[in-house]
Amino acid sequence: MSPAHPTSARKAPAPRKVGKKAAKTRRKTGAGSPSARSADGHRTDLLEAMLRIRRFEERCVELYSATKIRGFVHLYIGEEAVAVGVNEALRPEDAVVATYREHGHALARGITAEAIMAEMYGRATGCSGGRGGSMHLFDASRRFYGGNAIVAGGIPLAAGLALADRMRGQDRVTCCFFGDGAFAEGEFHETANLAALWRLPLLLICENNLYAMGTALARHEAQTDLAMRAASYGMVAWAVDGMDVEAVEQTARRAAEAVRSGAGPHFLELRTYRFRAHSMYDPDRYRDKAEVERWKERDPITRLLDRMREDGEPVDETLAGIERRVAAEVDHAVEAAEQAPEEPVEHLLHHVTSAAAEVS
Amino acid sequence: MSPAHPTSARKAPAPRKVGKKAAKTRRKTGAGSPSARSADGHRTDLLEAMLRIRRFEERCVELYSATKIRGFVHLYIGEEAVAVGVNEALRPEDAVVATYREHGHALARGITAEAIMAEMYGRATGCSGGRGGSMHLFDASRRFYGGNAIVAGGIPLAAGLALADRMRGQDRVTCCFFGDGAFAEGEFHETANLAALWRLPLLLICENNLYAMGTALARHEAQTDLAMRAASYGMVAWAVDGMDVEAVEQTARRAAEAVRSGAGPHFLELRTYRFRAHSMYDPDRYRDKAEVERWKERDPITRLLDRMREDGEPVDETLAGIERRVAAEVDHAVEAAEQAPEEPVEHLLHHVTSAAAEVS
Amino acid sequence: MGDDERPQAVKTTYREALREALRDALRADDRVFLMGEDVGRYGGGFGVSLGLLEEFGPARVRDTPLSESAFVGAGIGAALAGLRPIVEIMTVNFSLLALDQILNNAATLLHMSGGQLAVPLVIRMTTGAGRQLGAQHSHSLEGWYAHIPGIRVLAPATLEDARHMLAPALADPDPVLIFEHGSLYNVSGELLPATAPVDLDHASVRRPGTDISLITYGGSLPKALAAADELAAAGISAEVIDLRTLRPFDARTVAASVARTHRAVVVDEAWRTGSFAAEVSARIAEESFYELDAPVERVCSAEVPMPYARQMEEAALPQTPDIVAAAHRAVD
Amino acid sequence: MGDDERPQAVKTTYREALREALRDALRADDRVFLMGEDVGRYGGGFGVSLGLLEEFGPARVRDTPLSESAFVGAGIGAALAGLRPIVEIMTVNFSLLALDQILNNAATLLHMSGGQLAVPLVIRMTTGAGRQLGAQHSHSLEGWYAHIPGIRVLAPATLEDARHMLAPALADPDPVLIFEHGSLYNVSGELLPATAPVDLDHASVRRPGTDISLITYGGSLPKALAAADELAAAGISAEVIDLRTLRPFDARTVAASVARTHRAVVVDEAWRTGSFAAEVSARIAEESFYELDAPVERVCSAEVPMPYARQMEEAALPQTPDIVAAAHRAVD
Ligand SMILES: Cc1ncc(C[n+]2csc(CCOP(=O)(O)OP(=O)(O)O)c2C)c(N)n1
Ligand SMILES: Cc1ncc(C[n+]2csc(CCOP(=O)(O)OP(=O)(O)O)c2C)c(N)n1
Ligand SMILES: [Mg+2]
Ligand SMILES: [Mg+2]
Repeated sequence: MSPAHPTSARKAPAPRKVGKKAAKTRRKTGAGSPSARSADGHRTDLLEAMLRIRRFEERCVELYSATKIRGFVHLYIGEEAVAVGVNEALRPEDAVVATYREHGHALARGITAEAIMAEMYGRATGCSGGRGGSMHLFDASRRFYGGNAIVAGGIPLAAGLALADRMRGQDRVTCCFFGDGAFAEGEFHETANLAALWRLPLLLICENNLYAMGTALARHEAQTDLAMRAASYGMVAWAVDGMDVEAVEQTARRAAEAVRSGAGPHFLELRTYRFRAHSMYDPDRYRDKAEVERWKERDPITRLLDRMREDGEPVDETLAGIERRVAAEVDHAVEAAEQAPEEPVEHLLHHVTSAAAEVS
Repeated sequence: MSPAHPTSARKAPAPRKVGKKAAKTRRKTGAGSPSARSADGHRTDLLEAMLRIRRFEERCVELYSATKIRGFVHLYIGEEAVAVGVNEALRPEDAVVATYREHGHALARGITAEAIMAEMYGRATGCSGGRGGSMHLFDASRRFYGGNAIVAGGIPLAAGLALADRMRGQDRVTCCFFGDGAFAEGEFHETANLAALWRLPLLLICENNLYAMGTALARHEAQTDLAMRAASYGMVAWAVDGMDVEAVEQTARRAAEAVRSGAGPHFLELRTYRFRAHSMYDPDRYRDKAEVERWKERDPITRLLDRMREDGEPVDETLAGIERRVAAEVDHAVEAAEQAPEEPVEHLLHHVTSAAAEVS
Repeated sequence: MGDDERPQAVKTTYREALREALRDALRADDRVFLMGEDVGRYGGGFGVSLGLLEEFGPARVRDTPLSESAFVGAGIGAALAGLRPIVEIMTVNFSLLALDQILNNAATLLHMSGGQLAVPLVIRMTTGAGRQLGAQHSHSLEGWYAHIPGIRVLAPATLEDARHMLAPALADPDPVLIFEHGSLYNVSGELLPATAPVDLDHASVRRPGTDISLITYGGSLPKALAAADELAAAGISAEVIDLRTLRPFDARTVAASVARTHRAVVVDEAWRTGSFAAEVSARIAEESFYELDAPVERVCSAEVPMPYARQMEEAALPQTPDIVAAAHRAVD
Repeated sequence: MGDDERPQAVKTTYREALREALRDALRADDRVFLMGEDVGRYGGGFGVSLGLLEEFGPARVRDTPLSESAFVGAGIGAALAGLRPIVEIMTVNFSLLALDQILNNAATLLHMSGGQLAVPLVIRMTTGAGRQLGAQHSHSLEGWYAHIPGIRVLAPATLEDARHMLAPALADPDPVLIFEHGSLYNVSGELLPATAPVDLDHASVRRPGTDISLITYGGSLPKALAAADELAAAGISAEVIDLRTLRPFDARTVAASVARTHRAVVVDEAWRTGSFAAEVSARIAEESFYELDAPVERVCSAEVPMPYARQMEEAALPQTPDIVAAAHRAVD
């Protein structure tokens, strides 16, 4: 009767799963504390995943200045440990719902720099066919459901994805990212209650970067301990250092496993910080420069590098290799986007409905 | 420039303030526990206020069957202690925002049975000029701001009334009634945060009657301890036996005084029960008859009477007097409504804007 | 069914017809479930889903908290995941709280994702006035929804449509909104078994006529038919068009009717300014300009928040005499 | 000012004009305050309120949490209590989250209370597309608001209106919504001091003409004026009407123009079906039926969630050449 749904029709390729083996080992031994040695390359993988986001976005800044990319663009620089660490806890069959600040989530999930860059160029080869732009990255094959530019607007959607899993008895996790600002929206509240009430397999990831645009947490939340607030709904809720990718990974794994095993929704508050302005339009007048500098000392990439160095890992060589690979990836993405075709305007009315066109 | 606002322009008559002297005495002595003796008639006043609501609504049932009253009508029978007890804590200059189940609040606030009955008859003499009906009772002179039929829709409004007081440094309280069902709405959450963040002089009164229409509390709230949930916003929150009018009064007084003195919003969860169906259309299939009967044993009117008897007060005579007075009031209200004029349909477009009519 | 077996008409109501459609859908496809406030134990705010909880259980007939945005959004997510949710919003008046989800997610995801994400969601809600429910419970906002590309908007006005629109709505890969007028639930009549699936793309001529087209939908259809009766008595042959689907708007059926009658009255319970009737009127004047012998008339609600008082509400709403009068103006 | 003192024109932008209007209002009346997301420390999502926090302090320039329903509702409550709140909703796209408050409370309380409760509230928001912001950030929904009885809907399209509409809006005892088109903020020009208060009841003829009326508002006004230039070059004299106020809709000024030109093109950035342009088109055809020499043309957005890609967005939006083409169709 109704056509097969894209997500079920297409075969899902594996998301970029860094250090799968390493993760398994750690899980088996019960180790995996942030300070544990990692001789097996897992840290290298985390490092690479974070650097991919960092370098990709640094290029975005240039391309935005060159007006190659338009619209609203929100950078994730400084917050990379969150997307990368959480992604470690997810499986290919899990679902992800993100925000307008989602380059990091998309890259971590395995959407290629090429597909994302083409999207930001508005090209037909983009991961949303050029219809979405920076704020609306999608990949049905990876169960990556956006890219939502209405603050908190993706949260109910994530509950619905989780509800479907629960109704069909599938042990999948839906992972929903949102900011501290979203916490104040009614939609967060309604969904938190619904998820806890129905014990939905939902992993709520609150990226608390201390600001909603120019409004500091304490000026938008009466109770700034967000994990505590979330717990009051009857969900398990933990706060984590969002600048420590290994801590994020470890906690996300525990939470995702609990969700998967039927323990109901879990909430993680990731304490993090954006190093750049809110968007490309934001002159960043509302923050103390010193505050930004203090947070930069906790740069998740530097931090992981330092830890690796402390543990005697051969960092410099590794790093050089990663930087080379990532730069090549980003270069390639830009070149491909430059070459990629624009969709012809004759296609304007495509994808309004699933049928070719509307009657009348 | 702009015309004077009705609320500021009109002189506010005192709301029906039962037992003012008694209240003062109790406050002075610090007594006022539910079991304290009341030789001064205060209990009699509480009793009369509750019975007025009860008898008024019983008559509404008859009039609804006789199709004298139409639309949606929601009865408060069983919950009288809440409106009556809370009203004791309020002053004439305070504001009240209520729901569609607001006959009790309106009567307790001093709107006459006559004005309310005329409103339900849709007559021009009604407290909303016949424009509102049962769900939309208003009285600007008593700062009674409705009567809101969108669940939780009045809560943000109440915050705004409180904000105005705070901005002008007025030590007034805005008291907002809403149900347990409203707790799940985003608007409750947004307003609770806003009120706590801005320390608004707001008294939030959650009438937890265990049902939102046919949906029991535990099927709509993940965490059924609503006072605890409210406290998580950083507000003071207490749960009270909503079937005990003296307990309600006492707690409401403490809360209102705290709010008035600048301690920020307070939340009271009043545990109560509606003896009747949700509305006149509701066949009440979702509740156990035995449950209803158990709650009827806690009838707030009987309970107060029993306590008075225990304390040796001359109840029977008092009661007879009250019943007579209240019956006369209700009779009079019905007669007046029957006689009252309908507004001519030529006035249809009145009160759409403050100007006489719209251009075009 | 053999040629000589005559289809059995059954006596039913609009409410029962809707319920039967739900029951059918729940039986036919286990991806289908019903979700909304009080759809289960209460039986639906207007009694439409009475008995379905008992038959299908609480997982598939799901009472929700009062959280319109969350449960509509959850419906969208469940649809994305391959289920076929039917979400009931108790009335259109509360749908404003979920409008962001409907416009910014349900209607938009397919497009934003470049065609990857379809949202096979059905949302039902009660609409309209006429029962003295006052200013917050009497809206007719289906015209707003008909403004949104990416969704289909249905307004069943007959027992047939109440009974048979749901299945094709569920078969639609995109979001479908169904507006049930509150004054129709108790309408009763004879219902024949469906012979062909209901066509969700086209308006229907409910009564043919030659002198004037009365164009309407939903709760106003009975009023338009009554007006046609009165007009017939006055010697005016009115054609009555039931739009049935507000989006996509079947301008062709309307234009064909106007090409026959050269005059039109549009009846819509919404406030006149910015009503869906404005779109219909504009389209007729734009596309049938040279066919029209008189200006198009609109019969809509007065521009006033709906008053509670009986005489006021009656005066505010489009009534049969208003339609008759408008038709006379157009014909004279 | 003496008779011989010529008023000084100042060079300004639409954004600065809005800011000056806010500053004036905050200075003139201490009941006035500004409230919304990031109006304070950030200076407003589009920089309109930059500097006002410093001048008026955090009590009167009030940053809110992301809680559109709550802070719009709080604005209504504060207005009920006698203050004069100006609430900024960052964009119309987010206003859906507050629509229930606007429709069911702000627009309705006066009526429901039988005239007791006026709501002297001003709500400002950015509207429109054209900056490649995609499907969730490009809506033009002011037509929906114009459907609601009880509120006034303004769309300042010029520096003058940006500068001078706020004061009479604040003087209105009822709710006023002001839609600022995002593409106008950087428009700069010379602004003369106000001579008379802006009239919020009437449309304005921005350019007189005799052959055709181009009727528009807000962000489409510059496009219509450009089209009029092009048409003039082709020998067609186009009159350009700026509606300015969508509700109450000044049908008389429009009818008077059509009585002169006998042809009309309505330009509106909303999706065509159910746009405010539909109302305008319908009203012209209904009220100026015998004046019209050609069908009214509508130039609106394509019925598609706004695509991000530049060429797609340009194709979706009404452009000057589309207006010119429509005018030619009407005139030929
Ligand atoms: C409903 C809604 N309101 C306002 C906005 C404008 N806006 C975009 S991002 C943002 C701040 C969000 O902050 P947060 O949730 O903390 O996420 P962050 O940007 O810090 O990652 C605002 C106000 C929006 N997009 N949606
Ligand atoms: C936003 C909204 N959704 C749904 C309804 C329909 N409705 C009216 S009352 C009600 C139940 C409310 O329950 P609660 O808040 O506990 O108040 P109670 O009726 O028990 O006093 C519902 C669902 C409504 N009026 N508004
Ligand atoms: Mg943030
Ligand atoms: Mg309740």
